[in-house]
Amino acid sequence: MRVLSLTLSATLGMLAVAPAFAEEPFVPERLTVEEKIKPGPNLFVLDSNWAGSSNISVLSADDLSTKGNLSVGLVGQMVLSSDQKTAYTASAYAKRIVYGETEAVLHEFDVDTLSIKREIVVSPKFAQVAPSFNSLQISADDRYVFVQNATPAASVSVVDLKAGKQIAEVPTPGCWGLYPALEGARFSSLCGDGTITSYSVNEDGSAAKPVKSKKIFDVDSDPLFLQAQRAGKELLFTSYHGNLYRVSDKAAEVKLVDKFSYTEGAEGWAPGGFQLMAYNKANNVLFVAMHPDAEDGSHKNPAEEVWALDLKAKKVLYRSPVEGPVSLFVSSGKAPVLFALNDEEGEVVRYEVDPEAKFAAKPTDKAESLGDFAVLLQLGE
Amino acid sequence: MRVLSLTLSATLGMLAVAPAFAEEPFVPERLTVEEKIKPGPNLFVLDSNWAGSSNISVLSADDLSTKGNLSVGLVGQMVLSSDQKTAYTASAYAKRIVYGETEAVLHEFDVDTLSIKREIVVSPKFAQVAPSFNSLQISADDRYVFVQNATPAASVSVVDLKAGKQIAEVPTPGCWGLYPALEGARFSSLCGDGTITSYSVNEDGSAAKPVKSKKIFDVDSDPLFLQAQRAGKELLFTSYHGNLYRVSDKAAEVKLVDKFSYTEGAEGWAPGGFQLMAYNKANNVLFVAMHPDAEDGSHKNPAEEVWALDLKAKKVLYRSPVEGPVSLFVSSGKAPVLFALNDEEGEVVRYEVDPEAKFAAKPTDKAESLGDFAVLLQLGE
Amino acid sequence: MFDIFSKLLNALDKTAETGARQSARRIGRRSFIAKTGVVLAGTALMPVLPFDRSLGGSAFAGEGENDTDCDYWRYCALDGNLCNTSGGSTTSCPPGSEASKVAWVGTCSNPNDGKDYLVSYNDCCGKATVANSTFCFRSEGERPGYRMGLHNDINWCMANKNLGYHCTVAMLVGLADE
Amino acid sequence: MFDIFSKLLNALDKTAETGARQSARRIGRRSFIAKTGVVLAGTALMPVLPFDRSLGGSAFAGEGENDTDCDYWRYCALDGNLCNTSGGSTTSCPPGSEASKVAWVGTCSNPNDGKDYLVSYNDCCGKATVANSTFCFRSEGERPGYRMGLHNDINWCMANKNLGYHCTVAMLVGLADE
Repeated sequence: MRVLSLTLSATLGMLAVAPAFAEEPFVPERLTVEEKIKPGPNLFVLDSNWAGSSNISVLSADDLSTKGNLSVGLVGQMVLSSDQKTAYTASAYAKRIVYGETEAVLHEFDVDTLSIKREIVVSPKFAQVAPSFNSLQISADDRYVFVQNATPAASVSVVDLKAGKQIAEVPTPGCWGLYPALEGARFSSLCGDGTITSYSVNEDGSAAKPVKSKKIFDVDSDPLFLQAQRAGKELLFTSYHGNLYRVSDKAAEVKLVDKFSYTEGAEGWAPGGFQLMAYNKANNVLFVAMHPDAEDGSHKNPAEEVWALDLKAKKVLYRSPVEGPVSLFVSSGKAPVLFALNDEEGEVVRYEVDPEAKFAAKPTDKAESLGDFAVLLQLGE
Repeated sequence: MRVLSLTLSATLGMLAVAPAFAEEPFVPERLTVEEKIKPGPNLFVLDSNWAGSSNISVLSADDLSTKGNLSVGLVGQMVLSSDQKTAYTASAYAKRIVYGETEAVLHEFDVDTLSIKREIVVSPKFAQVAPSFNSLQISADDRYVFVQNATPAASVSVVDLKAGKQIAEVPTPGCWGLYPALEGARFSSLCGDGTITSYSVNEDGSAAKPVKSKKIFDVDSDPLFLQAQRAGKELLFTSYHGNLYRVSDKAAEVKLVDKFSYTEGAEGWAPGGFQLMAYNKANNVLFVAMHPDAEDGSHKNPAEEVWALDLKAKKVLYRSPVEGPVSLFVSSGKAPVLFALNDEEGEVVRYEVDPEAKFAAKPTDKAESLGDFAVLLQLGE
Repeated sequence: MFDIFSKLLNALDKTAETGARQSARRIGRRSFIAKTGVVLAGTALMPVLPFDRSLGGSAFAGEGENDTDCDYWRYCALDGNLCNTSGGSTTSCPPGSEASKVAWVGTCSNPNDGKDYLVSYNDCCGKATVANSTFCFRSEGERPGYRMGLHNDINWCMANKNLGYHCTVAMLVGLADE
Repeated sequence: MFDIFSKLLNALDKTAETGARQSARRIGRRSFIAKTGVVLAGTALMPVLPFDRSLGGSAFAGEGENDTDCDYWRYCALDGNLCNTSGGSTTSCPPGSEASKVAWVGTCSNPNDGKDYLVSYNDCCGKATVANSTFCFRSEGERPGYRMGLHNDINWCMANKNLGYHCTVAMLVGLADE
């Protein structure tokens, strides 16, 4: 550095020939780094990359303007802490990106500064799946993070955030998906025999004996989508065929509380997509991404309508037309704001929903070019 | 594995209930891996990725059908051995793809099998530049690979392929671009003062004193593009303004042999792009990517025409219309085949050139979707 | 046929209970599929049914069918880039890539003989996808990960050493028991 | 002004001769730019010329000009994604990214005062680009790497520890000596 400074001074000295005749000197601009993102609610859109950095766009939930991003590894997953100030991601890093030894990493990000607080290496069995709401979850008390693994045998890595490390790998044979309980280090998982199994982990990493429910759904005739929504003390699932399952995970043995069809009388319509349900707590209304001409294999089709279901009355309140989303998210308040993500176009549309108009959704903003494989949306209100 | 096999056998045993009534049994198909790519000349199209795996598509030079690909690290560069059976790439791998400690790697690929033969770690000073023909080169005897570095101070890593490791880093202050000499571990580089400097390295990694040429070009008034073409014992360069420089690097002191304008009388036309020249040896014809309405800053504009220059007569033979390429490559034979790459569309077009028709280029095939940042083409005949 | 697979898959998953930490990564669905195919053919379980040899080499493709088109019948549950547009074929991985050790399975109806075939979708691994390869996304009979062997949203290079997803092949490994 | 820069850049490059192996990575073009700016302003070298303060905070932007548009005058040699569409501003890196230690320079004409300004294009580093940020590609006065300080085809995060390219800012650091 010294060599350079001296050389520069000498060089500049030689050049110092221009006369000074300024009244106000020109003040060079200085480069700074923004400390924080703009305030207000955030919308996170995760674009999965299988040969490079997965990218999470952070948008303003008010107008979909860009606030910044998070860069993680291959096939990223994401979940927010309960106060939505911390984001956790799981992703994979191979030595040569697409070959060589792979590390799976849990990142802890501070949302306000979009910066990495911690990196915790987890089991390389980390499942490389399409971005999925229920593949990475956090316990109700924010202490444990659950990471879905597959080898293809299913298991779950349990990370103790207090200890800053993975404390257990819980085998979950034949079961898939992570549904944290309302308290403690407990989660449930959907099983291939139509049951739901509860797992819980102790502070020392030991696991309690799994508790299997009675058969809740039929995997062949009425399979459930993986995604669930938490509705108070219960979990909401939907089947491929438009049956809503209300399940209680209050006790270790999960129980089916209620089940009803919301597609009866709507010939050919079925739910579809990835993150296809969005539950609005304040109004007890569930939004579901729906497509027509349903058939075997159409369960990931983009939606042509979003249906607003009144969960108390168990009926469809309104069918709003939408532009091909596969994933939804809705705010929790009395005047819901709905976000719908179209993965083919990498577009997210913001809708304002009018509770006085049967929860019809009206588009207000659109953000484009959010990625090629963006199917995960999260809102930090 | 034993547990599984036993379990499977038991399971299958239980299921063995269907009667056998077949005349010819169904023979399950088996998965294999192709050993070699299809024969024939190859066209390599390098798509640079700055946050993931850079990708080299390997196409048939006959019909642009896909033969396979090579996957390397960030901001890849590529060069072929003189027999075109081995491809060398340089690229970067950071621990967390876009952050963390970076390794730069020289890969040696067997072209026939598209598989990695060796990986040689080189200096992390490896320059992360747009794919550039003269940023990674190989010595005439195929023994040394030269890798362009920048910190931003320029230097060159010299890899001895016999030793299988980097043996030297040659400082090349103020100079850029790699132009291997006709023999030995020698290369030249273009310098910011308008000279061309020759560097040579000994087997033990020591470097000879660099030999600077006289001033050959004016960096301000007639800057040279980085790309050169080897024409026999000389190197061809073009300036932004359409002057062709013929340079001899036979002796250690590089000399300007000839210089002429090929744009005189063609108001507003100028060369532009990345790999904007392609020299056909058999006919001593140079193809240049040309755009109209040239102005300061237009030197990377996509071409609207490719001009065929007769280097002996120093005149333009034909101006063929093209679809916006920034990079060209041409075969070496009497009936030239020209390839033109449009980076915005990721499209390569194959042209047959008719020597009887003043080297007019006629499109025969097109391959699409070859990447977002594909500006490097190489032909293995 | 889901029942058969659920049993097989449960058998697979059972190993997780006894040795998830050390052994699960080495459990190959490729060997599972191979075994299934062999056992099924050898013991005349399911797939030993006649098919018309007169169709010759293209026994499973009808006239005018294009196996580089996503509509091709074998691709009824394929989510991925076709290997036959990546330098390989419908049943072979491109040069320089590796076959996945595990796979998912679809049950697709062949319009040429009216039969339902079990199709093993293996991924080829260790390279990025080929830039202009054809991406297909069909999900007939597809299920979430609780029926892992029918799940197509996951990288089936998962049991290989090199995890990069390159492309997907579609092999006929049996006839479905209807 | 190319002469000035060529001298400065040669001075920079000289260090490579004496200590390329160990020290070159630590030579910051950022500190070079900062020093240049300070020295120039402090010793009344070049950029100490009057400009119209009445334009206030937007002294360098005219009415109706849009600094998220590639046509904006400061971007005359910018090749990259605009930081002001990535969560930062025209002169600030987005949260969570790092400023590059080195930069390239353009000379752009401000249509509002008719003057030519030296613009430092710094990259922000350590993250991938923002998916829907605006990519600009202009090359006025741009030169290949033999005039490194004018070269825009290279990742200017090169002297940072974290090399990932995130976005590019455009700072006015001086007035060009015409």
